[in-house]
Amino acid sequence: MSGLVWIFVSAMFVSNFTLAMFLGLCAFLGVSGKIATALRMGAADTFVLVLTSLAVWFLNKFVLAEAPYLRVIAFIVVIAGLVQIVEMIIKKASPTLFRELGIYLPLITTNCAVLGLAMIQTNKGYTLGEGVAFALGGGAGLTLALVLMASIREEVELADVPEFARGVGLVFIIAGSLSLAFMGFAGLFSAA
Amino acid sequence: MSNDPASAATQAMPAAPAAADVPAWKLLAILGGGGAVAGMIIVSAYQWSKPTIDENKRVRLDAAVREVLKGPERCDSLWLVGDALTPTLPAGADAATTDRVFIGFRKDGTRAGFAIVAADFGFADEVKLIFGFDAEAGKVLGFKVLGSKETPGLGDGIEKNEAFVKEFDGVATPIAGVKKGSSRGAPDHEVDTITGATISSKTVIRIINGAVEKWQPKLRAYRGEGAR
Amino acid sequence: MSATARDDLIRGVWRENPVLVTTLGLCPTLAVTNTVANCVAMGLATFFVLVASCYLVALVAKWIPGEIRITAFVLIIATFVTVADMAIEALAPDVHKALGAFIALIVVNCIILGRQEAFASKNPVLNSVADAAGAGIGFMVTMLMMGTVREVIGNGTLLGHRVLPASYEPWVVMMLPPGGFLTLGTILLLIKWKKVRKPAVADAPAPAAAASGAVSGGSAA
Amino acid sequence: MSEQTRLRVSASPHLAGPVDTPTVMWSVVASLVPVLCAAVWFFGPSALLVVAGATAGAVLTEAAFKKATAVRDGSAAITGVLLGLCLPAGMPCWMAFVGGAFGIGAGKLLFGGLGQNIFNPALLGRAFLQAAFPLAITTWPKTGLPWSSLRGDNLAFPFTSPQVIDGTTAATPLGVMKFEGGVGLPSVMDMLFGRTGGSLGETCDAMILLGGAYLVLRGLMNWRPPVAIFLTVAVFSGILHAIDGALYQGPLPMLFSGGLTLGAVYMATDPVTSPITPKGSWIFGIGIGVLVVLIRVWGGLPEGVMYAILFMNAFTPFINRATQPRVLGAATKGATS
Amino acid sequence: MSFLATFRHGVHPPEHKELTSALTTRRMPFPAEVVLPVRQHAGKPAKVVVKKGDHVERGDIVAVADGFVSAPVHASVTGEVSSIEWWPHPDGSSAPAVRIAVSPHSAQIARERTVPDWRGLEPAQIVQAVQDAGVVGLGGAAFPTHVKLAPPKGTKVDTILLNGCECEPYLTTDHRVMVEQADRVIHGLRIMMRCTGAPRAVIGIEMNKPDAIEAIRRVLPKDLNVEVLPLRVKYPQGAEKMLVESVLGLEVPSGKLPISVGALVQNVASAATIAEVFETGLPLIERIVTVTGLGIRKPANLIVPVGTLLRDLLAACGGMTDDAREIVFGGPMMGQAQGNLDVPVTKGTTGVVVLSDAEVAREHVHPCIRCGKCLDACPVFLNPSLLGRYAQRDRWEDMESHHLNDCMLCGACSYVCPSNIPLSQMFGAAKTMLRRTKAADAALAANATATVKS
Repeated sequence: MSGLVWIFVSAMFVSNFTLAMFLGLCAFLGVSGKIATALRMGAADTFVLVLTSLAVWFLNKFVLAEAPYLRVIAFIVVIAGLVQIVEMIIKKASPTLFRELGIYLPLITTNCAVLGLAMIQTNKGYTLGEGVAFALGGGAGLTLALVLMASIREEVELADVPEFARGVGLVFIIAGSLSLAFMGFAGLFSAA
Repeated sequence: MSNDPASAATQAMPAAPAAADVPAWKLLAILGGGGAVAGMIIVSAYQWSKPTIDENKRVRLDAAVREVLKGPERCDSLWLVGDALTPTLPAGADAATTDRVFIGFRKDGTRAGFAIVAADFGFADEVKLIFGFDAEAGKVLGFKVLGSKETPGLGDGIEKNEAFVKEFDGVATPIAGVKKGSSRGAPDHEVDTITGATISSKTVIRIINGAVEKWQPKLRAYRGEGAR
Repeated sequence: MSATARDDLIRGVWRENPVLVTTLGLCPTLAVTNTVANCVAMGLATFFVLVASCYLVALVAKWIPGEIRITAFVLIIATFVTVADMAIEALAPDVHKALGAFIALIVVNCIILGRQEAFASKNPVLNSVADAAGAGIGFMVTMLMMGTVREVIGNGTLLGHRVLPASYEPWVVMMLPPGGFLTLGTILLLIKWKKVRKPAVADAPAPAAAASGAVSGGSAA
Repeated sequence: MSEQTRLRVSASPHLAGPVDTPTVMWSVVASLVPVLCAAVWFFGPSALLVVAGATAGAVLTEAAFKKATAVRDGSAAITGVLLGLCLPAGMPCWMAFVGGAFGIGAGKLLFGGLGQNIFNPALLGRAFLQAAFPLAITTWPKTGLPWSSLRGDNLAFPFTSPQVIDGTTAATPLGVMKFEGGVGLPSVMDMLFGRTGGSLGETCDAMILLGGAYLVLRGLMNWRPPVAIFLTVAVFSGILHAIDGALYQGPLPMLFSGGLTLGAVYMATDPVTSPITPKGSWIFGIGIGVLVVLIRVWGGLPEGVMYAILFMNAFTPFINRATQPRVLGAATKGATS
Repeated sequence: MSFLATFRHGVHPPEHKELTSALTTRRMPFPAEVVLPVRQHAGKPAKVVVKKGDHVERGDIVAVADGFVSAPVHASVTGEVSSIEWWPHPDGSSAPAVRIAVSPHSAQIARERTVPDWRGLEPAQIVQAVQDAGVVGLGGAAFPTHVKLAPPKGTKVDTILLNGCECEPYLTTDHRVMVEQADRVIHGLRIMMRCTGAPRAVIGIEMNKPDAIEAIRRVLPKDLNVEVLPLRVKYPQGAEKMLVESVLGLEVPSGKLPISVGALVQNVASAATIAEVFETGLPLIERIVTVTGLGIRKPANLIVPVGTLLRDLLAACGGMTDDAREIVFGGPMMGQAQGNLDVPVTKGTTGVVVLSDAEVAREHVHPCIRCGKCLDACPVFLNPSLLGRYAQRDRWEDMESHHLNDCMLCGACSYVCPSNIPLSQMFGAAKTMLRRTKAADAALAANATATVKS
């Protein structure tokens, strides 16, 4: 149990997907302008991450054990398929939610967080439970970073930012500062 | 300038399959054919690279074993089957999932010691190391980090700080980590931790102590080649 | 090489640099740039996958129906990535260890899919290859820039060779995740700063404007 | 008409308010003087050197990119002095300078200067130094040196490594808690009055509390975050102590060891980077308190105050949005029927 | 003191009431000229009914009310209409005004009027009489009093709140009215209670006027449910919503009037004026003005004919000191600074405060450091800091969604702001901007429908 908690906390804080592992940065830049959008994207991401984790565990266990060299291809195809299926289900089940998430869902296919999760989970040999904990933690970490960045950017919109600093450059400096702040979590729950 | 991946993605969004002019069987055939070609390329690349990769891995492990056993004449693997160690992997057991240690022999045929791979969480991520161990005397012969992501310039001293690494040569178990100069009165059990990287230092000690606790009875019970 | 192909090549290197201008392919640019050696390996691998897959896409694009275009592209990329992955593991195991999962992540590097979508699927083979090579070189240039800054300041070395005196105190932060963000942020800020300053200098019509600026500055002080 | 021309026509209100921003800033600097004196008392000339280095870094950076008037409001000086006070005595001056310059440059000027920043510039500078020079910033000087001696290689040539003065470094109370299992922890009185190892300004809690009390009584400081932090840390560590007194330190050593008082009184109350709403201030303080105990007890580092505050700084815009005051007469939830 | 009733938040500016609080009101000598703007009240301006050269006597009508939410203007002196022209108005603009040259030999005695007994009048008749007398709120806002006495259909006045707070620093007008005309205040209240049918009334007075509390308590009627409630001294206690909160413990819903919680707020001086109207038949032609401040030589509480020019008023008080810096009509918190000494006193002029150089607001603006003092000051619980930053970016819609319309421009936020940011001024401007955009949008929409129809 404590192992699962550690994996979750580690993916969320210690090795935050976005701020320490640099996964999902395109989305981080693109949809961190407004808090509401950031939250939705985070939720959608987390959902796909968990599904992917389950699928990857299944693939590793039953399909890829004999052919580890097909991992990359198998994972990317499965992820693309999963996103398509999720999209169709949401479209059927809740058209409103679909409209809100519409453009984010296909974006997730090319979100390296998802493939990154698949690869790391495989490399570390996580069990089913550990994989889900990892996916949840990673998703929560992504969402946290997204929401923090979005709220900061909404605030910075009201600041007298010098002309040359308006744009992506400052976002990276803020991300660097956030990353510095997250360094405080290093070694959390793992030290003797 | 496309700072908006959302719009890029909408453009890149695959068209719904239902609206196909091309019949579905043709799409599947193309994809299937492409997949087959891709598979063939990958498999042949795999066939070409596998021996080299395996060889690389073996050479690296072998070098590490020799290093921590301080240059034995030859080394062997010992597999843990049930609760006992055996030099040969029994038929049907999977080499990848069976626990093993290495044993080294000196020129005169006596045991140089055992080499054990162990891992645990350190400051940043998992620390994986191999250490040489004299099971009879209960002494560590030396250790080498196989993989870690400890802080560069600080925690990575467990790999790079020679003084620290050297201290493990011949230290008695269980090891105690102490601050430099503050001996607790059992010098042959003590290792000075790296200033500012106490946690990383203690991680190494914890891993070794843990592995010793797990393996020592089994190693002592091993009556194979070179036993007195 | 034809003139258009040369344009396609040069364009991607700086003017439409995939990382600095269009901010694509950020994961590797930040994740693996803490040493120059990593950058070279990652840059070469990406270059290989980019050029090879764009070449292939340009060749076969007209036979691929629109419905499965993306899937087919991803399939092509994934194949090359897998090959590159195994080649690196066989030829340079240490680099493979350092790059970790990020080699596989070349698959989702938006630069590659972007070039295929935007260019290779619609242009002749030669131009496509030139365009991909340009983007690949642009990517590598950025990687090397990042890697050089981070390794020299963060470790005092370049490609493992000591370039700063032994008494230099390395700035460890540059090797850590925050260092990646801060370095890229600084580079982007400097580029923007030059861009903002340049027209101001060029357009300054008369000394009068500067003088009035100075006066208003003085009065505000 | 002469009477008419000397009249001023301004918008209401026409009365000068009780206090202005430069007064606030310089009062904070003044309240830091006793803390600084204590630092000099305990750490000799090194204290002055390090604080001067950090202040120079902060003020010169501010002056280089902003008009000189911006320096006069005293905010850069506060950043510099506070940064200096949370560094160890043996830190080379050039590192302190780099910290000050980074804090002001990346933490403040890029956002447009005073009042616009997200992170506390002093702490951002400190976090940068911690990540850049982890060894130098955790090297605590030996105790018992003659007053006039330097406590480390303060004067190391810029960009060179400091010469390590051989022998042991002093243990900080937090280091003792973390790595020695609390064996040999100094008494609470020693912690309160600064007779322990640690950063320049964090050891003498009495002086910090004095300065804070002065500012609160003059109405120049938001008292909510420090109170929330102290209460949270006391309660949280008290509960842990009650569960296992041998494993977890009690509230008093938790409160008075390390940088908790300095951080709570002078960093968490930075108005720019902490929530503006009263409710938000409480959330902010509680968040810091929880994180401090979390990092100190289960984290990899002995001290977590800096990171806790920086993390909550990042949360501040979100907290502000979530805790807007309920406008008078606006419908409350549930009361709309 | 904390047991005293009050509202939440608010500020404590220095009061300086001691300058005039003990000075008995005296009549100012009649000036040589008065100027009567047609706009002296909130609502539609009055329509002039005299012409140049007309002879008018004190109390004669010079401009009639234009509709229900409007009030007539009466001659405050006996004299001759010298011209009708645009004249500087205390609000900073200019407005049509009737200039009357005072007859130098007139005794300035109004002619006798017959006064109906208010006890025999219907509420509607009382309302009409009050409007005819041109009575407006004397607390500063100058909202026509009769409008409030006729609450809209479906609402009921449970409590009349008589506002004797006078929370603005310096001013002592209401204070003197309560001390010197306690009977009239109660009499006016009696008329209002009858007119509105209110069963209960509370007179709220800040604790810094113990003699006023004492004076009113002495004349409290036994037959009515009326009480005096001493209130804590805090600005803006005199604002309607704050008074309702302090006295009744109720919040006036955002965007609504106090009547929505059954409260009717009237100024004590307005009550006294109503009483006077039914005693003498004279309309509102003069009022008490506190001329005070560290910048005036002889502070005084003066009975001043409406329309008296500022120049004459200052002269009557010994003139300004050498360090006088700013002249304010009304209190220093919400009053309007005057740059022209020829502006007239209007019905809403509660006082003239001449501020000295040392006490005027600082002009150098520093960046907002988000100290939060404005949040602690704002009596309606806005976030002025955030609103201010939106204002700097011209984000009016965001300001509106953060409840800008609840702002009553009391100035508490600007007063406490250590960075001297003119918050309240910015909010006033933003409100104007929003009103204009709305009006333009409405016009555009109307145009569009018109085009469609045609």
